[in-house]
Amino acid sequence: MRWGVVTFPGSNDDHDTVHAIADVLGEPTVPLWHEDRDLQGVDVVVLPGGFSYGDYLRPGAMARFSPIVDSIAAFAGKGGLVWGICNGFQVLCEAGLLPGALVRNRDLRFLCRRARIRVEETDTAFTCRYARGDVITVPVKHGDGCYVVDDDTLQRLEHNRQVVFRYVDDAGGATDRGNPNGSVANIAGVVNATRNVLGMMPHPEHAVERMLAGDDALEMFRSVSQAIRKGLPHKHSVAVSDR
Amino acid sequence: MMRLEDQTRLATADDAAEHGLTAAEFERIGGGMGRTPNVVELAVFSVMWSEHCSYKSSRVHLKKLPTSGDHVLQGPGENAGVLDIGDGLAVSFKIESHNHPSYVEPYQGAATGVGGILRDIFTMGARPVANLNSLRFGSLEHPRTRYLVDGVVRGIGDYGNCVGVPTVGGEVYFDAGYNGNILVNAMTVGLLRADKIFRAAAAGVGNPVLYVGSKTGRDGIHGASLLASAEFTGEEEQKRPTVQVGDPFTEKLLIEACLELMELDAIVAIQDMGAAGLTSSSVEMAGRGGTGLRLDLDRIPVRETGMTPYEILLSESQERMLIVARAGREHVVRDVFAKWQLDAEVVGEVTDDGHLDVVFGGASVARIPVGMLTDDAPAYDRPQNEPADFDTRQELDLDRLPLPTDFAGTLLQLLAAPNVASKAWVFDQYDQYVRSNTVVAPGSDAAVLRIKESGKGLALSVDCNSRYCLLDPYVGAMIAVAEAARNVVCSGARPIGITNCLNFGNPEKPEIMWQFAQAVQGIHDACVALGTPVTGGNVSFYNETEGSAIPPTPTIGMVGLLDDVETHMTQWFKAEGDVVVLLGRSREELGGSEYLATVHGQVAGTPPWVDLKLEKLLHKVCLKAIADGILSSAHDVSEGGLAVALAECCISAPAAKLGAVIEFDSAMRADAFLFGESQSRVVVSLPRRHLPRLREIVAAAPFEMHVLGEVRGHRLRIVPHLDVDVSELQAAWASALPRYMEKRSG
Amino acid sequence: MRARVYVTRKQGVLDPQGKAIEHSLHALGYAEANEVRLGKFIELALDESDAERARARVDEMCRRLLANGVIEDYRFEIE
Amino acid sequence: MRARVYVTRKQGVLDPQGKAIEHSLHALGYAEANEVRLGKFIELALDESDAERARARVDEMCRRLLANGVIEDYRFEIE
Ligand SMILES: Nc1ncnc2c1ncn2[C@@H]1O[C@H](COP(=O)(O)OP(=O)(O)O)[C@@H](O)[C@H]1O
Ligand SMILES: [Mg+2]
Repeated sequence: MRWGVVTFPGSNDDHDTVHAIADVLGEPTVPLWHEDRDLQGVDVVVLPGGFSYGDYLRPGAMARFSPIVDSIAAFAGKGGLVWGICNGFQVLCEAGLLPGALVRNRDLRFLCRRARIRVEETDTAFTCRYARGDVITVPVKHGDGCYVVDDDTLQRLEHNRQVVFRYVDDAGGATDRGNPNGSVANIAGVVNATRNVLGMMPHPEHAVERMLAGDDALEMFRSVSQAIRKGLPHKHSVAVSDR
Repeated sequence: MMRLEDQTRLATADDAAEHGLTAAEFERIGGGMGRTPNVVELAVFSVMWSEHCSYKSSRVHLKKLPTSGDHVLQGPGENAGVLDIGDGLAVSFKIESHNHPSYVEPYQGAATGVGGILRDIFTMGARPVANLNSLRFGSLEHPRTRYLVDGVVRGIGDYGNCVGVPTVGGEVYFDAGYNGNILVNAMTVGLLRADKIFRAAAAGVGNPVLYVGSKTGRDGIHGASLLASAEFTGEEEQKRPTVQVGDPFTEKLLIEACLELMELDAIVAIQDMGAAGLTSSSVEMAGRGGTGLRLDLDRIPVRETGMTPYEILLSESQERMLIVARAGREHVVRDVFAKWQLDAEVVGEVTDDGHLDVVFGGASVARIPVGMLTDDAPAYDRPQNEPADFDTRQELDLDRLPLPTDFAGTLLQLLAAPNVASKAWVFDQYDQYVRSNTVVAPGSDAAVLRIKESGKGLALSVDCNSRYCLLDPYVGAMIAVAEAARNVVCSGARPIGITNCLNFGNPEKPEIMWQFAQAVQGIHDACVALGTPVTGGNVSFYNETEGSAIPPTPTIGMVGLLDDVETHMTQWFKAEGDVVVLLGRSREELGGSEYLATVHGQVAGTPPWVDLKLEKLLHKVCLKAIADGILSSAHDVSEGGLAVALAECCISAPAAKLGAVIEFDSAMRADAFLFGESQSRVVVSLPRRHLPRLREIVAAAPFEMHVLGEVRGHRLRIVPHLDVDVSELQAAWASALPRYMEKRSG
Repeated sequence: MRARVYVTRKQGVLDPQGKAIEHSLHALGYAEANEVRLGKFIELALDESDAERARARVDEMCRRLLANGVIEDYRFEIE
Repeated sequence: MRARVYVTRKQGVLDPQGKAIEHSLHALGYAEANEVRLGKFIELALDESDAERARARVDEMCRRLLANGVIEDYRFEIE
C-alpha cells in the first residue's frame, strides 16, 4: 500500500505527514507535486496543511486549480481515498469535493492549541479503528478554521452521518467552550456523501508520537491502512459534487 | 525621488549632512577616493557607514567578546554563526532587531523582522527549524501599547506560520521605559550538515552574480539602515513611506529553492539582501572575498517603472537574495528558481580590481573601492561616562519597606503582573508544531527540539532582565547570560553558545556608551565563565524618543545540546508525594525585583548578587541529576522569586495541576524569602527515594540544597505565609494578559 | 479597461471581522455606525477593448476564482 | 445613510496578495488581467442625517481605524 502526499507551493506539513506515515507508521510514501497529473498508483492521497499560495485570496482558492487536484477529483470520483488536513481541507472545499467553507476563526486570531475532538463516526476508512464517542487530543493550528455550511446542507450532513469529528470541552461535550474557532455544530471534520473523502482541521500528523504532542491520532493512519488492506467498499463509484 | 541627471552630479556637504554623514566622514570619503563622490556614491557610503551596517560605535567593544570554542564552526562575521553538534550536523542561529520599523508599523515591521532573520539562517545552508522572539513594550496602560502588541504578535505569527517554521519560545516584558521605543528581536535556529556551510565571500573572477527572489520596488529606501541610526523625534509620520511589506509566501518559496539549489554545486557565495539591500549585500560579498564586483542595474528585476540607480541600490524590498554562481552553472540556478516560480537574473559579475562598479543605462554611476566601504569604514571609541544617578538608583533601604500583610494576595498580584503572567495569549498565535520536532513547546523554561537525524536535542531560550541592566548594566548582562543558560540547563541541555541583540539608546551620549561597554563586559565575563562562546548578534542603537532612552536591553539567545532528547526535563510538578528541593541559596535581596516594582512601585537597589562559579556548579548539579534520571521537574527561579517559581511549578502543567506543601524555616524577611530574586537557584521535584542520590550529586559539586516540602493536593501552602488554591493561582496567572488584550478598541 | 470587483459575505453568513470593526468603532465613540460588513475589493487592468467581452470574462474570473459562491457574493464595474 | 469605504495599498507599497491573484488569473488563462490589487471594502449604516457631518465622521473613522495610514489609502462614498 502506498500513500501519496501532495506538495503545493506553500505547503508546510507535507514534511510532517511524510514523517508520520514513513517513519512512525512505517509505510511508503510518494511525493506528489502540484503540477503533476499522475497519481502514480497510490492507494490514498493526503493533502497536507500549510499556506498554499500564501492563502492570499482565500485559503485553498488558488491551489484547487493545480493539475494534481483534477486528478485527485477523478480519483475520488472512483472511490479513491482522499484526506485533506487543514489547508488540504480548505482546498477540498474550494474544489467542491466537500461541502461548506472555512472562514476566519471566531476570535479572528490564528490559534495553535491541543484540541479535544470526539470521533462521531467509525464507518469511514479514516476512523474504523476507533470506537464511536472516543475523545482524542489532536493539535489545531489555523487562522481560517471556522467551518460554515448552509442549514440545508448541515441537516443533510447530520442526517447522512457525514460529521466525523466534533470539537468537545474537557467534559466531552460539544459545547461552545469546547469550540476553538466557532465552527457550526462544533464540526472539526466531515466526509463526502460517499465517505471516501475526509476533510479535517486538526492535525493528526502532529499526534502520532508520545514524545511530541501525544499519539492519539496514530489510529487514524492505521485505520486507513487497514481499510485499504481489507479492500474498500466501492459502493458509490460515481462522482458526486458536494458543493 | 531624484532625477537621473541629479544623481551623477557631485555631492555637496549639504547632501552629506542630509544622508546622515558628518563633515569629517564626508572629508574622509573624498580623501579615500581622491575625488568628490557623486550623489549615488554618497548614498552608498551613507548606508554602508551607517551605524546599522558599519557598527561604527560598537565594533571596538564587540571585538572583545569570546568567539571561539570546541563547538564553533563559524563565529561572527558571516550571516550567522554555526556550532557543531556532532553526528556530522551543525546548528546555525542568530538574533536580530527590528525595533524601529515595528514601532512605525507593528504588523509589517515584526513580520519583516522574522523574514530577515530567517534569510540569514538559510543563507548559511541551514534548514530553519525554530523561531524565537524577545519583545519589549511600554506599559499596558499606555494608549498605544495594545495596538503595538496586537500588531507585533500577529506579524510574527503570520510570517512564521506561513513559512512553516515553528515559533517555540521567547519573552515579553512591559515597562514604561519602552513607551516610545518598543523592541522586537527575532531569532531563528537552523540545522545543517557540518561540512556544507555556505558563506558569503565572493570569489572567482568572471563568476556571475545572480539576483533571486522578489522584484525590487521603492520600499524602505533609507529604511532599516537609517531608521536604526537615528532617534525618533516624535514625527514618525514622515518616515512612514519607508515601511516594507513582507511576503511570507515568497519567502517560503525562496527557502525551498535555495536549499534545493545548495545540493547542486552551483553556488560560490550567497547572501540575503537585508538592510541597505543590494548595496550592502554586494559590497559585503566582495569585501569578504577581497574581490571587486560589477552590477548592471538595468538587469535588476523591478516592480515599478522609472526607478533610478539611487533607488535600486538602496531599496529594502524584502525576500531577495544575491548569489555568486559558478560560471556556466547559471542555468541550474534558473531551473531551480523557475520550479519555485521565482525570478533569477544575472545582474553582474565578480571582478578583480577591488571596486564596486555600478552601471546604469550603459554608463558608470558609481565606482568605489570596496575596502573603503567595509574594513575601512569609520570606527569610533566613543566617550563613556557613568550616569550621574548611578549610585542614587542603587539605594534601597529594606528597613523602610513595609511588609505585606497578605502574602497570598501579593502572590496573586505578582502572578497577574504582565511581566510574570502566562504568555499563552501570545504563543498560542504561533504554530509550535510544524516540522514535528517540538518536544517542549512554549510554557517551560526552554523549548526543546528533537533532532530526528541523531536523536539528540536542542534547548533554546532568550532572556534579559532590563530592570537589572538599568540598575547595573554589567551585572544585568551577566545575569542575562546566566539565566538563559540556567533555562537551558533546567531542560536537561548543556549550554553551547549564544547570540545576542544589544538594544540601547544613543551611543553618542557618554552615559549610553558606558551602559553599552559595561553590558558587553558582563556578557564577556559570563560567557567565559560558562563556556558559551558568542557566535554572532546584532546591535540596535538610538532606541530613544525625545531624548529619553530605553532601559539597556542586551538580549541573549542561548543554544543548549541534549545528547539524548529522551532525557529532556520540564518545569511543572508531575507526581503527588515528590519531594520539592531548592538548589542554591536565597539571600535577603530585593533590588530590581518584580515584587519591588509591582507591589511597591520602585525600581531601585542593586540587582541580585551573582557568582558565575556557583552558577556553573549549579549547572553541573542539575545536568547530572537530569542525566541520572532522578528528577521529575526542574524550574529556575527568576522574576517573582521562589513563591512565583513554586506557583509556576503547580500551574504551568499542560494537564493535571498539582499543589505543594512547603515547610521551610527561613530567618530572613518573609518578602525577601518569598519574592526575592537571588540568582543561581532552581526548584526541582523528585521521588523521595532519589533524595540520597541528589544529596550525593550536590555534595560532590560541591553545591547547596534545601528540602522545601512535597508535592501534594491542590493547594499551594507555604507555611506559615500563605495557602491558596491552585486553581485560583492559575486563574490569576492565565487570565491577566487576555484581559488586557481583548478589551477591543482601535 | 479597468475592472473593480467587490466581494462580500452572503447575507446570513457570519462576518466576525465586520462585527469586530463595528465593536471598535463603537469603542472609539462612533455610535452612529452600524451593520458593518467587511468585504474584498479587487482592482485590475484589462487588456481588452470590447466591454461586452470584458464583462463576460470578469464574471467568469469571479465565479471561478475571485469569490467563493458558497459564502460570498460579488459584483463588478468595468470602465 | 450608508457609507462604503474602499481601502487600498498605497502606490508603491508591495501587494503580495494582488500579485498572487494576478499569477493565478494568468495560470487560469486570463492573460488580459494585469496590475491586480487587493483591497478592503467596508460597508456601514450611518445613523446620521446630515451628509456633511457624515462625511466628516467617516473620514475620521478611516483615519483612526479603518485604514492604516502608513501603507494604505482610502476613499469613501456616502448615500
Ligand atoms: N513572545 C513569545 N513567544 C513565544 N514564547 C514565549 C513568548 N514569551 C514567552 N514565551 C514562553 O513563555 C514561557 C515563559 O516565559 P518567561 O516567563 O520569559 O520564562 P523564563 O522566566 O523562564 O525565561 C517560556 O516557555 C517562553 O518561551
Ligand atoms: Mg525560566
